[in-house]
Parts: sequence; C-alpha cells; structure tokens
Amino acid sequence: MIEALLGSVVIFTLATFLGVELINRVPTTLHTPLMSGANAISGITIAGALIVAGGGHGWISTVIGFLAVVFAMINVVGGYAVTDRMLQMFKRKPGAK
Amino acid sequence: MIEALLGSVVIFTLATFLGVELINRVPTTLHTPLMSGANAISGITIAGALIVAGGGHGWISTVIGFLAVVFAMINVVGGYAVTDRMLQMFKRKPGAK
Amino acid sequence: MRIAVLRETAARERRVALAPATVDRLIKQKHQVVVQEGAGVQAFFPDKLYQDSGASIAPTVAAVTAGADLIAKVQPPTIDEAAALPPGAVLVSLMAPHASGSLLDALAKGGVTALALELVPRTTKAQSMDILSSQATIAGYQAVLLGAHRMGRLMPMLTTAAGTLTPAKAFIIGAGVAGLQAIATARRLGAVVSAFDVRPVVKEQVQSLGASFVEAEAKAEGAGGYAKELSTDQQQLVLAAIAKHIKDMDLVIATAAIPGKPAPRLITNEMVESMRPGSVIVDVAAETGGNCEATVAGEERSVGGVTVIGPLNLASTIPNHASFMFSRNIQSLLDHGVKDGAFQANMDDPIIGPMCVTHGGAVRYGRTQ
Amino acid sequence: MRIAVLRETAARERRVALAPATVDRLIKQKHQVVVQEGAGVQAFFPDKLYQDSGASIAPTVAAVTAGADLIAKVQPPTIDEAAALPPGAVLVSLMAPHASGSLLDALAKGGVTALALELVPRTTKAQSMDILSSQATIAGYQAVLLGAHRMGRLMPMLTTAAGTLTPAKAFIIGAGVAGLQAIATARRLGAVVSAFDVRPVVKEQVQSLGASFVEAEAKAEGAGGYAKELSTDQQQLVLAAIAKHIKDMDLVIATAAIPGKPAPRLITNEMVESMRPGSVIVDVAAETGGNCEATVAGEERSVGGVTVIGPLNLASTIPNHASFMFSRNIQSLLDHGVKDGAFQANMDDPIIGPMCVTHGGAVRYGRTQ
Amino acid sequence: MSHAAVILSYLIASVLFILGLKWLSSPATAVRGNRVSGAGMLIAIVVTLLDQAILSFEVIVAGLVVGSAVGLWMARSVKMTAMPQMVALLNGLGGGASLLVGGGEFLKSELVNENLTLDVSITIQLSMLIGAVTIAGSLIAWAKLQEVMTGRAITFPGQKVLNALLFLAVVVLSAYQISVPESLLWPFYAVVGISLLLGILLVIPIGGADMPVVISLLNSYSGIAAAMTGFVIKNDVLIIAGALVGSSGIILSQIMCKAMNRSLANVLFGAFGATSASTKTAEGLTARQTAADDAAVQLAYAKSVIVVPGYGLAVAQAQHLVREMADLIEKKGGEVKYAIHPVAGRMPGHMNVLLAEANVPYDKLFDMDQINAEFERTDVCLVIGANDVVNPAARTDPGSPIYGMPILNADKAASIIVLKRGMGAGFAGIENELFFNPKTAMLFGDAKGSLQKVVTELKAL
Amino acid sequence: MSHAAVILSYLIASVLFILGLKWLSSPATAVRGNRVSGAGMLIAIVVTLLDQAILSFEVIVAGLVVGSAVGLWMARSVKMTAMPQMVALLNGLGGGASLLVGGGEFLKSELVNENLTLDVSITIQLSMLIGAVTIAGSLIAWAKLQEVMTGRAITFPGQKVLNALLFLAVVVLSAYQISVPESLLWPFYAVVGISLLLGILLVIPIGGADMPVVISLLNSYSGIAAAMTGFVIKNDVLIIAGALVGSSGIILSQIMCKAMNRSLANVLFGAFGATSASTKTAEGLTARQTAADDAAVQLAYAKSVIVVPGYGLAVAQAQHLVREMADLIEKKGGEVKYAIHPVAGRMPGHMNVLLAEANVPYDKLFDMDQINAEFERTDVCLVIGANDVVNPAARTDPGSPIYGMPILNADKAASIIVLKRGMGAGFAGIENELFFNPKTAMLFGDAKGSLQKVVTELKAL
Ligand SMILES: NC(=O)c1ccc[n+]([C@@H]2O[C@H](COP(=O)([O-])OP(=O)(O)OC[C@H]3O[C@@H](n4cnc5c(N)ncnc54)[C@H](OP(=O)(O)O)[C@@H]3O)[C@@H](O)[C@H]2O)c1
Ligand SMILES: NC(=O)c1ccc[n+]([C@@H]2O[C@H](COP(=O)([O-])OP(=O)(O)OC[C@H]3O[C@@H](n4cnc5c(N)ncnc54)[C@H](OP(=O)(O)O)[C@@H]3O)[C@@H](O)[C@H]2O)c1
Ligand SMILES: NC(=O)c1ccc[n+]([C@@H]2O[C@H](COP(=O)([O-])OP(=O)(O)OC[C@H]3O[C@@H](n4cnc5c(N)ncnc54)[C@H](O)[C@@H]3O)[C@@H](O)[C@H]2O)c1
Ligand SMILES: NC(=O)c1ccc[n+]([C@@H]2O[C@H](COP(=O)([O-])OP(=O)(O)OC[C@H]3O[C@@H](n4cnc5c(N)ncnc54)[C@H](O)[C@@H]3O)[C@@H](O)[C@H]2O)c1
Repeated sequence: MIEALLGSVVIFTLATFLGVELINRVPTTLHTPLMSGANAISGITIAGALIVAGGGHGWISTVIGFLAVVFAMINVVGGYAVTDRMLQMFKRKPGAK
Repeated sequence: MIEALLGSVVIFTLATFLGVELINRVPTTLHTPLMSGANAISGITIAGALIVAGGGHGWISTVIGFLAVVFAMINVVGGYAVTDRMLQMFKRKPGAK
Repeated sequence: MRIAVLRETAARERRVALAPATVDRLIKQKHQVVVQEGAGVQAFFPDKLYQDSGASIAPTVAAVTAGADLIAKVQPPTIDEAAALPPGAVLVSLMAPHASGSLLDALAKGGVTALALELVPRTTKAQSMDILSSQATIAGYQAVLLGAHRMGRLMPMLTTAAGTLTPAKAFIIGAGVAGLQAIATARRLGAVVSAFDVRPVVKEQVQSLGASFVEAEAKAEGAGGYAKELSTDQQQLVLAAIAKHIKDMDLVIATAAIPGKPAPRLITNEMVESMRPGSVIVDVAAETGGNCEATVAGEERSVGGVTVIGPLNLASTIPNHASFMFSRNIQSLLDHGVKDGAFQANMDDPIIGPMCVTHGGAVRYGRTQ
Repeated sequence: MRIAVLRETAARERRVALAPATVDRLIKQKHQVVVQEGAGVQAFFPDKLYQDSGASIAPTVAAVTAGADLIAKVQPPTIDEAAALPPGAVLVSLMAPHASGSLLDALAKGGVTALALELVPRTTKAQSMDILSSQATIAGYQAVLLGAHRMGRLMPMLTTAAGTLTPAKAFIIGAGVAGLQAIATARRLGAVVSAFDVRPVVKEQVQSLGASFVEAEAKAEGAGGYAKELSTDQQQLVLAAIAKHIKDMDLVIATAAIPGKPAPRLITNEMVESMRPGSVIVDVAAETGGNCEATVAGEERSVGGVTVIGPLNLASTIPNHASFMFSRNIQSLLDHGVKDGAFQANMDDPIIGPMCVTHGGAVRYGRTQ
Repeated sequence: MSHAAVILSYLIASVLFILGLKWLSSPATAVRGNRVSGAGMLIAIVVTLLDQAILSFEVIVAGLVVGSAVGLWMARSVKMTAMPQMVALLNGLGGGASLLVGGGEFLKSELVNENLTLDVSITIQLSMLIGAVTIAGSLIAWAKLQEVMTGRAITFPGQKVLNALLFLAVVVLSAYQISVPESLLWPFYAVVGISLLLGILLVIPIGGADMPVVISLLNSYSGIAAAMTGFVIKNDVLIIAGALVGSSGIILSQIMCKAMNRSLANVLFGAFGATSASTKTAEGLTARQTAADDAAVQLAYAKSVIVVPGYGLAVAQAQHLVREMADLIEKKGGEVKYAIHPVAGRMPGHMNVLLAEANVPYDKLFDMDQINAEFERTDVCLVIGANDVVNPAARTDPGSPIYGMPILNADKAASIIVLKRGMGAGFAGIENELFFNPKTAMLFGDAKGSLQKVVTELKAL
Repeated sequence: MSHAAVILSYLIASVLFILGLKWLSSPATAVRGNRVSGAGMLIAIVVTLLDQAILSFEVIVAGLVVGSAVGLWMARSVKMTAMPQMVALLNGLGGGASLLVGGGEFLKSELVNENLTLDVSITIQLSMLIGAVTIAGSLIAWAKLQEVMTGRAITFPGQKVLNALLFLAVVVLSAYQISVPESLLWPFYAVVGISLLLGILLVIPIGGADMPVVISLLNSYSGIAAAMTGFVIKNDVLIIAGALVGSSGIILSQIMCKAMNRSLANVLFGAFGATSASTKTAEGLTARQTAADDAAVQLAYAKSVIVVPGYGLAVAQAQHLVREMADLIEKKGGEVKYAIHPVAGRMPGHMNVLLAEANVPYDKLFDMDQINAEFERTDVCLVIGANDVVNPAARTDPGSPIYGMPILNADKAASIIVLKRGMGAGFAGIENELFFNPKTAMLFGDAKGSLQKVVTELKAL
C-alpha cells in the first residue's frame, strides 16, 4: 500500500519539476491566457467527479457527484473556450520575416 | 504485473520530458562538460551492477557482477572527476557585477 | 494687408526678412507682398523666386513701402527709412532698442507701430517666433565651423600611417541656444567637448549632448531662464575655473551673454597667452563687447599664436537658412497677430505687448519693461 | 648626420618639413639638426620648441645648409637655394619633377641627391612615408569645412520651432584618399553624402563610410591603384551621370586626379548653372587645372549664385597637423634609408630608387619612369 | 477497456497536457498549445467514462451537459476586459469540484463504512482543505475585480494571528478525523467551513491590482487539490496534470510578481499597508503601468510604430538603443517612424543631433506637420522621455502655459507606451493627462535601462 | 532500511540528478550542478548497498575499490585536450556495465531456472542490445579520436543494408529467445555479438571531427540502457536517471549539430561522403571554426579583450554592435580596448570615423605603439574584419609584399577570435597564417550578423 503511494509520490515529484521547467519566460501579455489555460487543465478533477457521481453509492454521493461534475465541467469548457478567445490576438502579421 | 510495468513507463515518460526541458541552450564551451556530466549520471547502472554482483547466484553471476561493478564504477568516478576538472575554467572573474 | 519687404543695407547683412516660401503662404492668405529689388539675392533667393510666389518687385524703398500695412526687415531701419514709413504701418524687425533712442523717436513720430524682434518673450508658446533662438542656432553652428577651419589642427582623432592625430579639445563657454548648438556641432566633428555656464540647469542639458560640464562654485540664475551678472566673489571663482581649464583647449567658443548688459568678461589676456599656439577662440559675444579681453569685434587677430576671432553677425554668414528661419519666425508672429486680414497691435497680448516699442505715436520701450 | 630644415618661402606655404617631435627623435638617434629661424612659426611650432628638442637655430639659408648632409623642405627649393646646397647632400622635399626641369638640372649640377616626395611608391610598405596620402587626408577634411562654412545653409537636418532644415546633399567626385576623407567629414557633419569614382573597387569603400555610390557605366582602373584617363565614350557617360546627379547637390567636393596628367574635367559650366544658388563647389583639383570648368585656381567665384572655390595648397591651411604628418612621413623615410648614421641613396631600393630625381650629378627623373 | 489501455490513455493525455503548457508560454505557439491540452482533457474524460465502474450515466450526462453549456455561455459572453475575473470564477469552480470530490469520497466511505487507508484519508483531507481555500479565495478575487466588493485591501488587527489559528484548527480537526476512523460528521463540516473562511481571509487583505497574481496562485492550489484527488482515487492523470498546474502556477505567479518588480511575499502579505501597482495622482487619476516584456510583445506585433523622442532620451543617452529597437521591430515586419517635435529637447535640432549619432536614416524622421495625421492609423506610439510635446493640454486647456502650442497627436494612436523615470513633469512643469489616458501604459525607469530590456525581450520573441 | 525509505532515498537521488543536469547547462552553475549530481549518485549507491539482499560484500567492495581507483586515475592523468576521447571511453564502460547487468540477470534466470515475465525479458534484451552498441560504438569513437585508427569515415558498398540486416537479426533472435523461455544459450551470445558488431558498424562511417556528436548520442543510448536495466530490476532511480540522460543526451546532440550548422541525420548518415567542420587550405593547414555562443562565453569570461577592427568592420557597418558588445563585456567585469592599426581600413583614420560614429570613447582607442606590448597579457584578441594589419608574414616572410610593415601583435594574445565572411584575402591579396594558428578560432559570416549573435549570447549568459 505504502509503496503504491510512494509510486504516486515519485510521479507527483517528477511532474512538479516538469511544471517548473516548462514555464520559462512568458511575456506579460501571455500571463492571463497562460493562467487561464493552466486553470482549464486543473479542471482534470472532472475525472474524479465522474467517479464520485457515477459510483452509485446512494443519493448524497450522487448529488455531490452531480455538482462536482457541473463545477468541473464549467471549469473545463469555460476555461478552454475563454483561453482560445484570448489567444486570438496572437495571429502573426503578414509582413513578418 | 503489466500495471507495475506501466507505472514504470509513466515515470520513464515523465523523466524523458524532463530531460528534454532541462537542457535548453548550452554554450558550446559547455558541450563537452555537460556530455561528460550526463555520462556520469548514466553510470547509475552501478545500482544494477551491485545487485547482480551481490546476488550470490553462483560464480558466473558473481564474475559478471564484479566486472559490471568495476565498469560502472569507473564510469561514475571517472565521469564526475573528469567533469569537475573541465569545469574549473568556469570560475567567475573578480570584477564581475 | 499689404506687406513690404525691404532690402538690407547694413554692412555684412546678407539675410532677408521674408523668404519666398513665407511669401507664398501670405499670398495664399490673400495678402499682397511687395519685395524690394534684390532683397533676397544675398540670401540666395533671386527676385524670380519671389515673383513665382506671387510677390511684386519694386525698385526703391519708397516704392516698396508706399501704402504698406506691414513692413518686414531684418536690421533696424535707418532714420531716413523710418521717416519714410507710412503712418499707422506696422514695422517688424530687429531694433536694438536699448541703443536706438533716436530711431524709436522717429518711428513714434511717424506713427509707426514698431515690434522689436529681440524682445520676443522666451516662453514655450512664443518659441516659434523666437528669432533669438533661431539665429543663435545658426551662430553656434557656424562659430564651430569657423573655428575648426581656422585651427592649426583637425578636430577628430585620426590614427594614420603618419602618426595618430589626437582629437581637438573644444570648450564652450555659455550653454544657451548658441552654446548648445556649438557643443553638438563640435561633437559631430569629433572633438572632445566640455562646457561651462552659470545656470545650474544647464549641466544636464550639456551632458544630454554628450559633453562634460566644467564645474565652478558659482550660480547665477536670473529671471525668465536668463543668467544674471555675477557677484565679484563668484566672478573670481568662475575665472579661476576657466583659467585652469582653458590652458589645454584647442578651440574655445564663447557665447556667454546677459540680456541688455555687456557680455561678461570670462577670458583674460593671460588666459589667452596660456593657450597653445594654433588654438582658436571664437568670441560669439563680440557684438556686445566679447567674453574675451583680446577680442576685437569684426576682426581676426593672432595673440601669441592663438587666433582670436570676434565675428559680427555670424548668422548672416549662412544667409539662406538664417533667412528661412527668420522668415518662419515672422510668419508665426503674423499667424499669431493677424486677425480679419489686419495685424492687431493688441498691447495686452502676452507676446505682442512686450515686443512693441512704439505705438500710437509714443515710445513704449523702457516704459513696459 | 647633420640635418637642415629650411624655412618655406613659397606663397601660402605654412608648413614645415620637420616638427619638433621628429627633431627630438633624430637628436636621440645622434643626428644634428639645424633649423632656420622661424621655420615652424606659421605651423605653430615656435623656435623655442625646436631648441627644447635639441636643434640649433640658424638665421640664413646659407648658415643652415652649410655642412648639411640632408636638407628637408616642404616645397621645392628655388634655383638659388638649390645652387647653394653642399655637393653630395641629400635633399628631401616635394619637387613637382614634371614641371621643374631647370631645378633638377641645377640640383644635378650641384651634385645633390634629390628625393621627390611626390614620387613615393603607393605600396603597403611605403605607406608610412606617403606624403600624398597624409596631405590629401587633410585636404579632404578641410575642403568640406571650407565648403560648409561658405554654404548658404547648414549641413545637418534640424527640426526646430522655426521650421525643419533639410540636410545638405554633398557629392564627392573622386574617392581617393582626399575624397574618402571628405565623405567621412561630410557625414560627420550630417550631410547626405554620395560619391563617384571611375575605379570600381571604390564603390565598396564609399559604402563602408555610409555614403551612396553614383553609378556610371564607366571604368578606368590604371596601374598601381590609380585611375587612368577616360576614353571619349566613357567620358560622355560619366558627364551624363554627373550632370543628372549634381543638379540637386548643395556641396560638391571634387578631388578627381590622374597622376602626372591634368585633372579630368568633370563639371561643366552648364552643370554649375543647373545648381541652386547658395550651393558650393570646392575644387580640390584646382592646382592641376581643376575638375570644374568654372574653377579659377586660388580664387572664390560666384557663378549664378553658386560659389566655386579653387583652393590652392589646402593642406597648408591646417599647418600644424599637416606638418606633423609630413614630418612623420620624412621620419619614416629616414628610418628606412639611414644606415650607420648616414643616408644610403641606394638606387635599387624599391622605395628610394623611384623617388630619386637627381643623383651622382645626373638627372634621373624621366629615365627611371 | 482494459486497465492497461486506460493507463496508457491517461499517459497520452498527460503528455498532451505537458506539450500544451509548454506551447502556451510562447506567443507563436499558444493557440496550438491550448488546443492540444484540450484534446488531452477530452481523452481523459472519455477514458474515465469508459473505464470506471460507472453505474448511473444519467446523472453524469446531465452534469456534463449542464456544465458544458454554462461554461460555453460564460466564455462567449464575457467581455475581453473582464477576463481576469472570469478566470477567477472558473478557477473557483475547479477548486469547488475538488472539494466536492474529496468530500464525496469521504461521505461515501462513511456510508458504506469502508475503512480508509491512511494515505487516502490524508489526501482526502488535503483535497478538501485546498479545494475549499481555492473556491472561497477565488470568489473573493472575482468579487474584487468585478467591483462587487471594494478593491482595496481589507485589513484588521490580529488578522495574521487569526489566520494562523484557523489553519491550526483545520490541521487538528483533520488529524483527529484521520486518527479516529469511526468519527462523527461535525469535524468534517468544521474542516470545510474553516477552510472556506481561511480562503476568504487570505484574499481580502490583498489589493485589487494584485488579484491576477492571487488568481494565478489559487490556480496553482487548485492544481494541487486535483493532484490530491488523484491520490485519493489512485489516478495518475490527475496527479500529473495537477502537479503540472501546481508547480507551473507558482512559477507563473513569481514571473508576474517580477514583472511588477515585487516579490510574491510582498504581494501576499505586504498588502498590510500596501500600495497598488498603478500610480495615483492628486486628482485620483490612475496611470497604468506596464513591463518591458509586455511592451516588447506589443511592439513586436505592431504593424506601425511611431517613436516620439524627447529630452529624456537625450538625458538617458539611449539613442543607440532606440535605433536597435527599431531595427528589430522592422525585422519582425513592423514599420517604424520618428516624429520630431519642433521644440523637443532643449535646443533647436536636439533630437536630430541625437538620432544622427545613432545613424537613424533621415527618411525615417518626420516633422510634426508631416506625421500628425498618421497617429490615428498607428498601432503603437512609443513616447521616450518626451512630455510637453505630447501634452494634450496644449489643445484643450486655455489656462495652461503651453496652450496653443501645436503638439504631436500621440494620444490618437491605438495604444501609447511612455518611457519615463517617474511621474516627473517636463520643462513647462505641468501635469500631462496623456499619461492617464486608458490607452496609455507607462514603462517607468531610466530610458536606457527600459529600452535595453525591451530590446532583449524583442530579441527573445 | 525499510523499503519505503529506500524508495524515498532513490527519489531524493533522482531530484539531485535533475537539479544537477539543469545546473550543468549554464556556465555560472555548472560546477555546483556536477557536484549535486555526484551527491545523488552517492546516495543511490549507498542505499542500494544497504537495501538489497546483498549476500557477498567482498566482491562488491573489491569492484568498487578497483573501479574507483581506475576511474580516479584516468580522470587525473588525462590531458585537457584528450577530454572527448576520455568521455567516450567512460561512456563505453557505462554501456558495458548495462550489457553485463542485463546479461547477468539473464544468466541468473537460466541458472536458477526462474521464469522471467515478459516485460523483464524484453527489457533484458533491450538493455543488452543497447549496452553492447554503446560499448562498441564508444570504443570506436575513442579509437578515432585517439588516432589509434584513422579519423576518416570508413564506408563500403552495402553498408546500410548490412546494418539493417544485422539489426533485423538481433530483433528476430531476441524475439525467439523471449518467446521460447527454455531456450539455449547460443541466441544469447549471438545477440551480444551482433549488437557489438552493429555498434562498430554504426560509428566507423562517421568522420573524426563529428565524434563529439556521436559520443553524446551514445551517451544518450547508455542512459536508455540504464533505464532498461531499471525496468529489469524494478528500480525507479535507474529509470529516472536513465531517461533523463537518454533524452537530454539527444537534445545535446542536436544542439551540438546546430552549432555546426548541420542536422543530426547529416552527421550520422551524411558522412557517406562527408566533409569535416574545419576549413582546409591548399597547404593542408586547418583553420579552426567556432560558433557565436562559444565566442560569447570566451568573451564573457575574459579579463582583458582587445578588439582589432579592420576594413571588414566598415564594410559590414557593424560599428554599433561592437560598441554594444564591449559594453556587455565590461558589465561582466572584463576590460575592452581597441587597437587601431595606422593603415586599417581604406583611408587614413577610417577606423576612427567608424568608432566615433558608434560613440566609442576616445580613451579606449590605442594606436599600435601604445598597445602592441599588451597583447601578450590579453585573454582574447577579437579581430573583426581585419586581415593584413594582423598578418605575421609582415614580420617573418621577407618575400611578402607587406614584409617590414609593423603589425598588431594579435598572435601574441592567449586566444584569438577572427570574424570574417570566409577565407578571403585582404587588400594585399596574401594568405594570413594567423588564421591557422592553433590559438585562433574563426567565426565565419558577415561581421554584422556574427556580432549580433555574439551580443545576443552575451546577454543570455
Ligand atoms: N527645443 C528647444 O529649442 C527648447 C529650448 C528650451 C526649452 N524647450 C522646452 O523643452 C520642452 C521639450 O519637450 P520634451 O517633451 O522633449 O521634454 P520635456 O517636456 O522636458 O520632458 C522630458 C521628460 O523626460 C523624462 N526624463 C528625463 N530624464 C529621463 C531619463 N533618463 N529616462 C527616461 N525619462 C527621462 C522626464 O520625466 P521623468 O522625470 O518622470 O523621467 C520628463 O518629463 C518643451 O517644453 C520646450 O518648450 C525646448
Ligand atoms: N588605411 C589606409 O589609408 C589604406 C589605404 C589604402 C589601402 N590600405 C590597405 O588596406 C589594408 C587594411 O587592412 P585591414 O586589416 O583593415 O583590411 P584587409 O586586410 O583589407 O582585410 C579586410 C578583411 O575583412 C573581411 N571582410 C570584408 N567584408 C566583411 C564583412 N562584411 N564581414 C566580415 N568580414 C569582412 C575580408 O575577409 P572575407 O572576405 O573573408 O570576409 C578581408 O580579409 C592594408 O593592406 C592597407 O595597406 C589602407
Ligand atoms: N521657453 C522657451 O521655450 C525658450 C525658448 C528659447 C530659449 N529659451 C531659454 O532661454 C535661455 C537663454 O538662452 P539664450 O541662448 O538666449 O541665452 P543668452 O544668449 O542670453 O546667454 C547665453 C548663455 O550664457 C550664459 N551666461 C551668462 N553669463 C555667464 C557667465 N558669467 N558665465 C558663463 N555663462 C554665462 C547664460 O546662462 C546662457 O546660457 C536658455 O535657457 C534657453 O533654453 C527658452
Ligand atoms: N597601397 C597603399 O597602401 C596605398 C597608399 C595610399 C594610397 N593608396 C591608393 O592609391 C589610390 C589613389 O589614391 P589618391 O588619392 O592618391 O588618388 P588621386 O589623387 O590620384 O585621385 C583621386 C581619385 O580620383 C579618381 N579619378 C580619376 N579620374 C576620375 C574621373 N574621370 N572621374 C572620377 N574619378 C576620377 C581616382 O580614381 C582617385 O580615386 C587609392 O586607391 C588609394 O587607396 C594606396
């Protein structure tokens, strides 16, 4: 059991380092879109929400699960859509070399 | 069993990405030291070699293990020492701000 | 409005009050312009250019001024010319009012409204009419060219097969409009430039042009951005600082001035003698007595191998551009003062009021200051 | 070795053959130096400086040259002076050999070994002795200052409250040593510079100074990096290209030359007339006939408002630095030619041989070319 | 779907998240990055639906549909200027989801009387705590930005002590709950409640202008909450994605602080008596501040740029850098012109001297009359150390000493960047309303330093 | 030691490796990086010794002592110039160790008649294959660099086909061995043998000058081999460290190729008819080429730099960049002087005009007599577009047209970097032996472009 946990800890550690390395230098204009895009990714809780909602452990769980799915889904869909909208301003100029 | 393997695959994948991100832009002067330093790290096979050598599965294994330990240890000790020597040229100048 | 442009008669004066480009604009504004024959020739504006702009050409002063509402000139008119101006007309020109008592009387008697261009207020709004600035710009530039041309050596550093020529050291005394332009020009030519002034704000301006500032423990900031005269103590400090610095200079451009006062004496004969043969002093302040004791206005002398030049009317030696700027200044003044086709000599106007030296038959100069 | 420095007597000549710094060096090398009284005064080297360097001062030509082994001068000696030189002495000076037949005869007769400085080979090795280059450098610089000072307008662009002054357009004809220096100087002053030459390699050099190159379909590269005369066809092409370009120019510096030939005629009277009043042509080639048809050597004329200047001996108007460089060139020549305390007039030497116009009692000039 | 296939699919989703985040941080690839990460999310959702012992699909489908519809509607309708609060809201919902998942798992274990292992217990508590802080904090951030509540920092004595006490309480309660498996429900509710309170208290003392940093930090929290949920349900994709967001969010917060020249600590706690990032004048007008990298992006993507040099450029002696910057913009396809005001600087032709020194070609210099009509068609007007010559008071304020002086129409450009050391006045000594124009961004600092940074950023873009 | 503690210790070691690699790639932190990664290795070794069911310590200790001693001796005795071959050798040994571990595990399973699971079988085969290729390839690379064998590319017809066939054979044999558990030993030996052959064949067609890239690639392989070993013995630290080295090695190879302006494919296969990176002249002399980032590092760490400008600088109109570069070097604590030769350029004072335009202060300009004695004490002499004025032939070759002309003693500096477009001659039209001086590195390209790159790199350092 503890070993499974430790396996997850290893993965968590690696992913944490990876997150640090991925973001190097971001122009200020991208701060909000990047934040928003990362926020959409954190909507991955949706996976957990689905399991809670679909577990069929009585109505309390189901209601909580339903709410969790709705919340997470707003986060996911809203997050991606809004990020995409913000990023429309980064279309390249034609004249650029 | 296959899941344990897959767990390792996940770790392998993350570490691979991390390796890619870690090395961004290296001045030419650092190419050889970096290569050498990375090479020293790949001497981590020493861990495997120790297990083979110390497993006590008969003399063939022991001989092979002994050789493996020697090889890996040369790689490790030689690698770190040689890298350190090369890096001596990167001492900061006193006047720098 | 009928505008008359007279030919200059003063010695060394090659400028003309209005350039063809301004005439063009005035004609478009429905004014009439009469130009005296050959008025622009010395400034490289032949009569033909004026005619092409729509002006008419007249041969004599009388013919030009007859019926004129406004007369534009560079130098003050002679008393005779002044007497011949139509009553009620407006005269725009330099006037040297502090030294032209009888001229002012004549103009007042003739009922002429005379605007002295040297009295333009040095305010931000009046900058486009500021003849002192525009002509000082040219003077500062030309002073350096003159000095460089007369120097025994080159300005820039040159490393050649025949040895390395060190850069000339230029020293600008008085960093007003002319002085700053001199700094810029000397820097362009590659000299190592230093400058001195008594107004403390100037230091930053000097450095903003890449020159170094010579410090003396003296400050003399007067009213309106001008300097004032130094106290005796301060004068000593200044002279000591200059004496120490000037020994080593190859080119000195002196432009220090205090409005309405004789130019401050900042370079003594001893200082001149301390300089190397072959160096040059261009005393732009020669007209008001000179910053240098050795200066003789209008002459070029050698004092122990040091050439001391006291040029007069430097701006006029670049007559084309000087006239162009002069003309643009007058144009801005007219843009400001002309309403409904006539020049409004409004004595309450913050720009025209101070410039007006005679009006309504009376001399105003001295009363308004 | 006893080295004599004579005072120049030619009109307009302000240079001196050896500067005190060089004298200093020669004295350190155990030579004796005698300088004629006042020889350096016009170049801002007072006698005192020579004395401080260890030279002795003598009043007359005779006193200076008596017993001299080597005589240094800028301009060719007069026939009288030549006759007075000690037999066997070496004379180093400009010689204008193609125009100085009788002088050469006199020198040969007197047994003088004469080195004509204008015949220094233009090789890399001889560059430090190359008086043509060093003096042309000064001439190119001074030509621009002269032209800028005489122009009716400023050189740089200036945006001011009294309108925007456009930058002057400068055109350099002939981009040899003087021409390139003129380009650099005009650029420093802020002009928009273009240049023309018939040698194709020059284009890159012109551009390396930030100026643009005016193209004509003509090429005339001669021997030794010099230009040669153009064929009639090519001359037409060149004139057409210049005519098209020059109309719009404010300052023209003409330096085109072909060694030993009269200067090529590149600016016709028509071209001059096509230019704007107030523009200036400085014809540095005036001495050899001028590149401009309207040039009168030694004079400054106005042709329809265009000022055409034909300066003579421009380098001499910056006498101090010109003498410094001249002197350094001679110093290098001596470093090259003096062995064991005496000047070795070795006719097989690749530098001294070609420069030697009289030797061993005979005129060599013409025979060795 | 076999379990191996599920793990592999999750791995693929994780890789897509990694690539997505990487690409999101550069202007050239950001659009692609967001879409790739979206694809990863789709895979993760589909796989989860296929894999798990999901019994009732109705509720799930209903939840998915409602959530998607609301999310899409919100994304569509929000105004561009309201983006930061939108992100705050979405982030809060994400945190809420984590809270619900953690809580749901806890309640489930209570219901089915399952004995939770230690690690699951701990991570459940963590996901609830962090989730609750995230939702409460995000909602406060949203309220501040939306101006539903005051944007000012709200502080009271003992605030830090209170926060510390509350945090301690949560820890103690959680520990109690974990160690006493057959515990009651009240500690559970208390933990949730106190956590929510903590979220509120942590954010209210921070000023409105600093909210973006707070949101980014809360975003990082919600990532960590998701990762904790991953530990709870033993799901790698949650751990990886959560950890990625968790760490990159902190880095991003730091980068944002650096762009504001402050430290993260100063943003979070300094506000106990803090100032906002914008400069206020006597009349309460606000000048918007910007950073060099932002200015660089704006310049890099501008089609037309007009540089207005002034006396400050000369004082800073930054003429060579201006030239370098212009060259870089032109290499990127933009057009750069210089607008020279007749009295810019301190002597006639001051700017000409300066720009000639840097070899700016004459044909790029335009005087006022030539260029004034062009500002309207210009993307960015870059004002470097100029003040009076772009002061609209000359047009509008008859009482001003410069009234009537023609000025450069810098204010007509689509956006204006002003490089100055501070809010110092120019030669005329008067205030300049251009600096308070909503289109204007101030880049404070010596012009040489600022331009150096802009140039460095331009090269990196 | 508990198993959990072991896993945690391995995790710490992994983190140290990660930090070590990261820090190794920047000059300022490289020393620290190497030491941190070394600490990680120490932890990994100690933990392994404590943890595993290690029965006989004598052999292990013997192995450790012998290996350490040999390694230390090699590291101490190698000459600085022989570093690349040293790394090749060490790398080969690492690969060999992987081969032995894989083989050992295989033989052990045979001996104890253990039934290997599929994944272990596969990874054993992989670690052997890759390990064998690594050791064989590395030894060839070593031999080429040590000039034990010819540095030229060795090719023969059908080489690629042969390689493909051999690879196929290995795959088939491995598959056979995996699928037939009670197999014989001959396929095992065959796999090892063919893999070794493959390693040799893959490296011999690559030219000596490209060996560093090959070594870096083989290093990446040995990392992957280590990771495979990790799969075999189910050890995370092996997997992580191996994967890190595996991927960073490939990135490094690519960076190295880019620095040589070539693609990895071109290096590996293009050599079937390849050229080396250095430029050869008629007389067989070789000019060493360098890259902008390398030049930048050299300049950044130099205490004294002398710039020798020449006509090429004027042609390139790169004067402003020279100034910028000098400013950057000075900010980093170096001292920059300019040596102006009397006849540099094409007119008297050409360089003065140029440098004045860039506002280089006069007191940094030195003429030949002033500075010639200083070259000996100078770390880097940067020759920009100059040629004749630094041509030692003027001192040494009486037949040369410039014999006797005094020149700048650029060749006396500790190292020389020359910026030129190619091997073109100068005004005098003669060859310049300075360019073939072993201390000289040529940075080819238009001086403006080259300087631009150097400046960008200097800023990034
Ligand atoms: N051209 C002429 O002939 C002439 C002659 C005399 C007077 N004037 C007057 O001068 C003024 C010229 O206008 P302008 O717009 O050029 O200049 P300005 O109005 O004087 O403004 C210059 C601005 O530059 C900023 N600054 C100073 N040093 C700086 C540095 N190192 N880095 C960044 N910013 C710096 C200052 O703000 P911070 O302190 O906040 O940085 C200041 O507000 C006009 O009022 C004109 O009338 C002109
Ligand atoms: N100063 C004078 O008064 C004067 C007058 C006449 C002649 N000279 C002669 O000119 C020579 C001057 O020597 P120097 O060392 O300055 O110049 P140089 O010997 O002419 O060499 C210049 C070098 O610059 C390189 N180059 C050209 N364009 C370049 C560019 N855009 N980027 C990078 N490199 C470029 C060329 O090599 P690549 O083609 O390989 O790039 C060339 O080898 C001397 O021989 C001197 O005697 C001088
Ligand atoms: N407000 C405007 O827009 C505007 C327009 C034009 C000029 N001005 C300003 O007016 C001021 C005067 O300019 P100016 O050129 O007409 O001045 P000026 O000709 O009266 O004097 C020239 C310079 O000499 C200096 N000076 C006086 N006594 C000195 C002494 N003893 N030693 C050294 N220096 C001495 C003065 O300080 C001044 O800088 C300047 O500051 C100029 O910038 C302002
Ligand atoms: N090898 C050396 O080290 C060295 C030393 C000094 C000079 N030089 C070279 O010698 C050459 C001659 O220099 P110079 O200044 O004595 O030349 P110069 O005085 O003889 O002539 C000046 C210029 O006029 C040009 N010219 C001639 N006819 C022309 C025509 N019809 N139209 C336009 N241009 C015309 C010439 O090409 C030359 O560039 C130059 O290339 C110079 O670089 C070389």
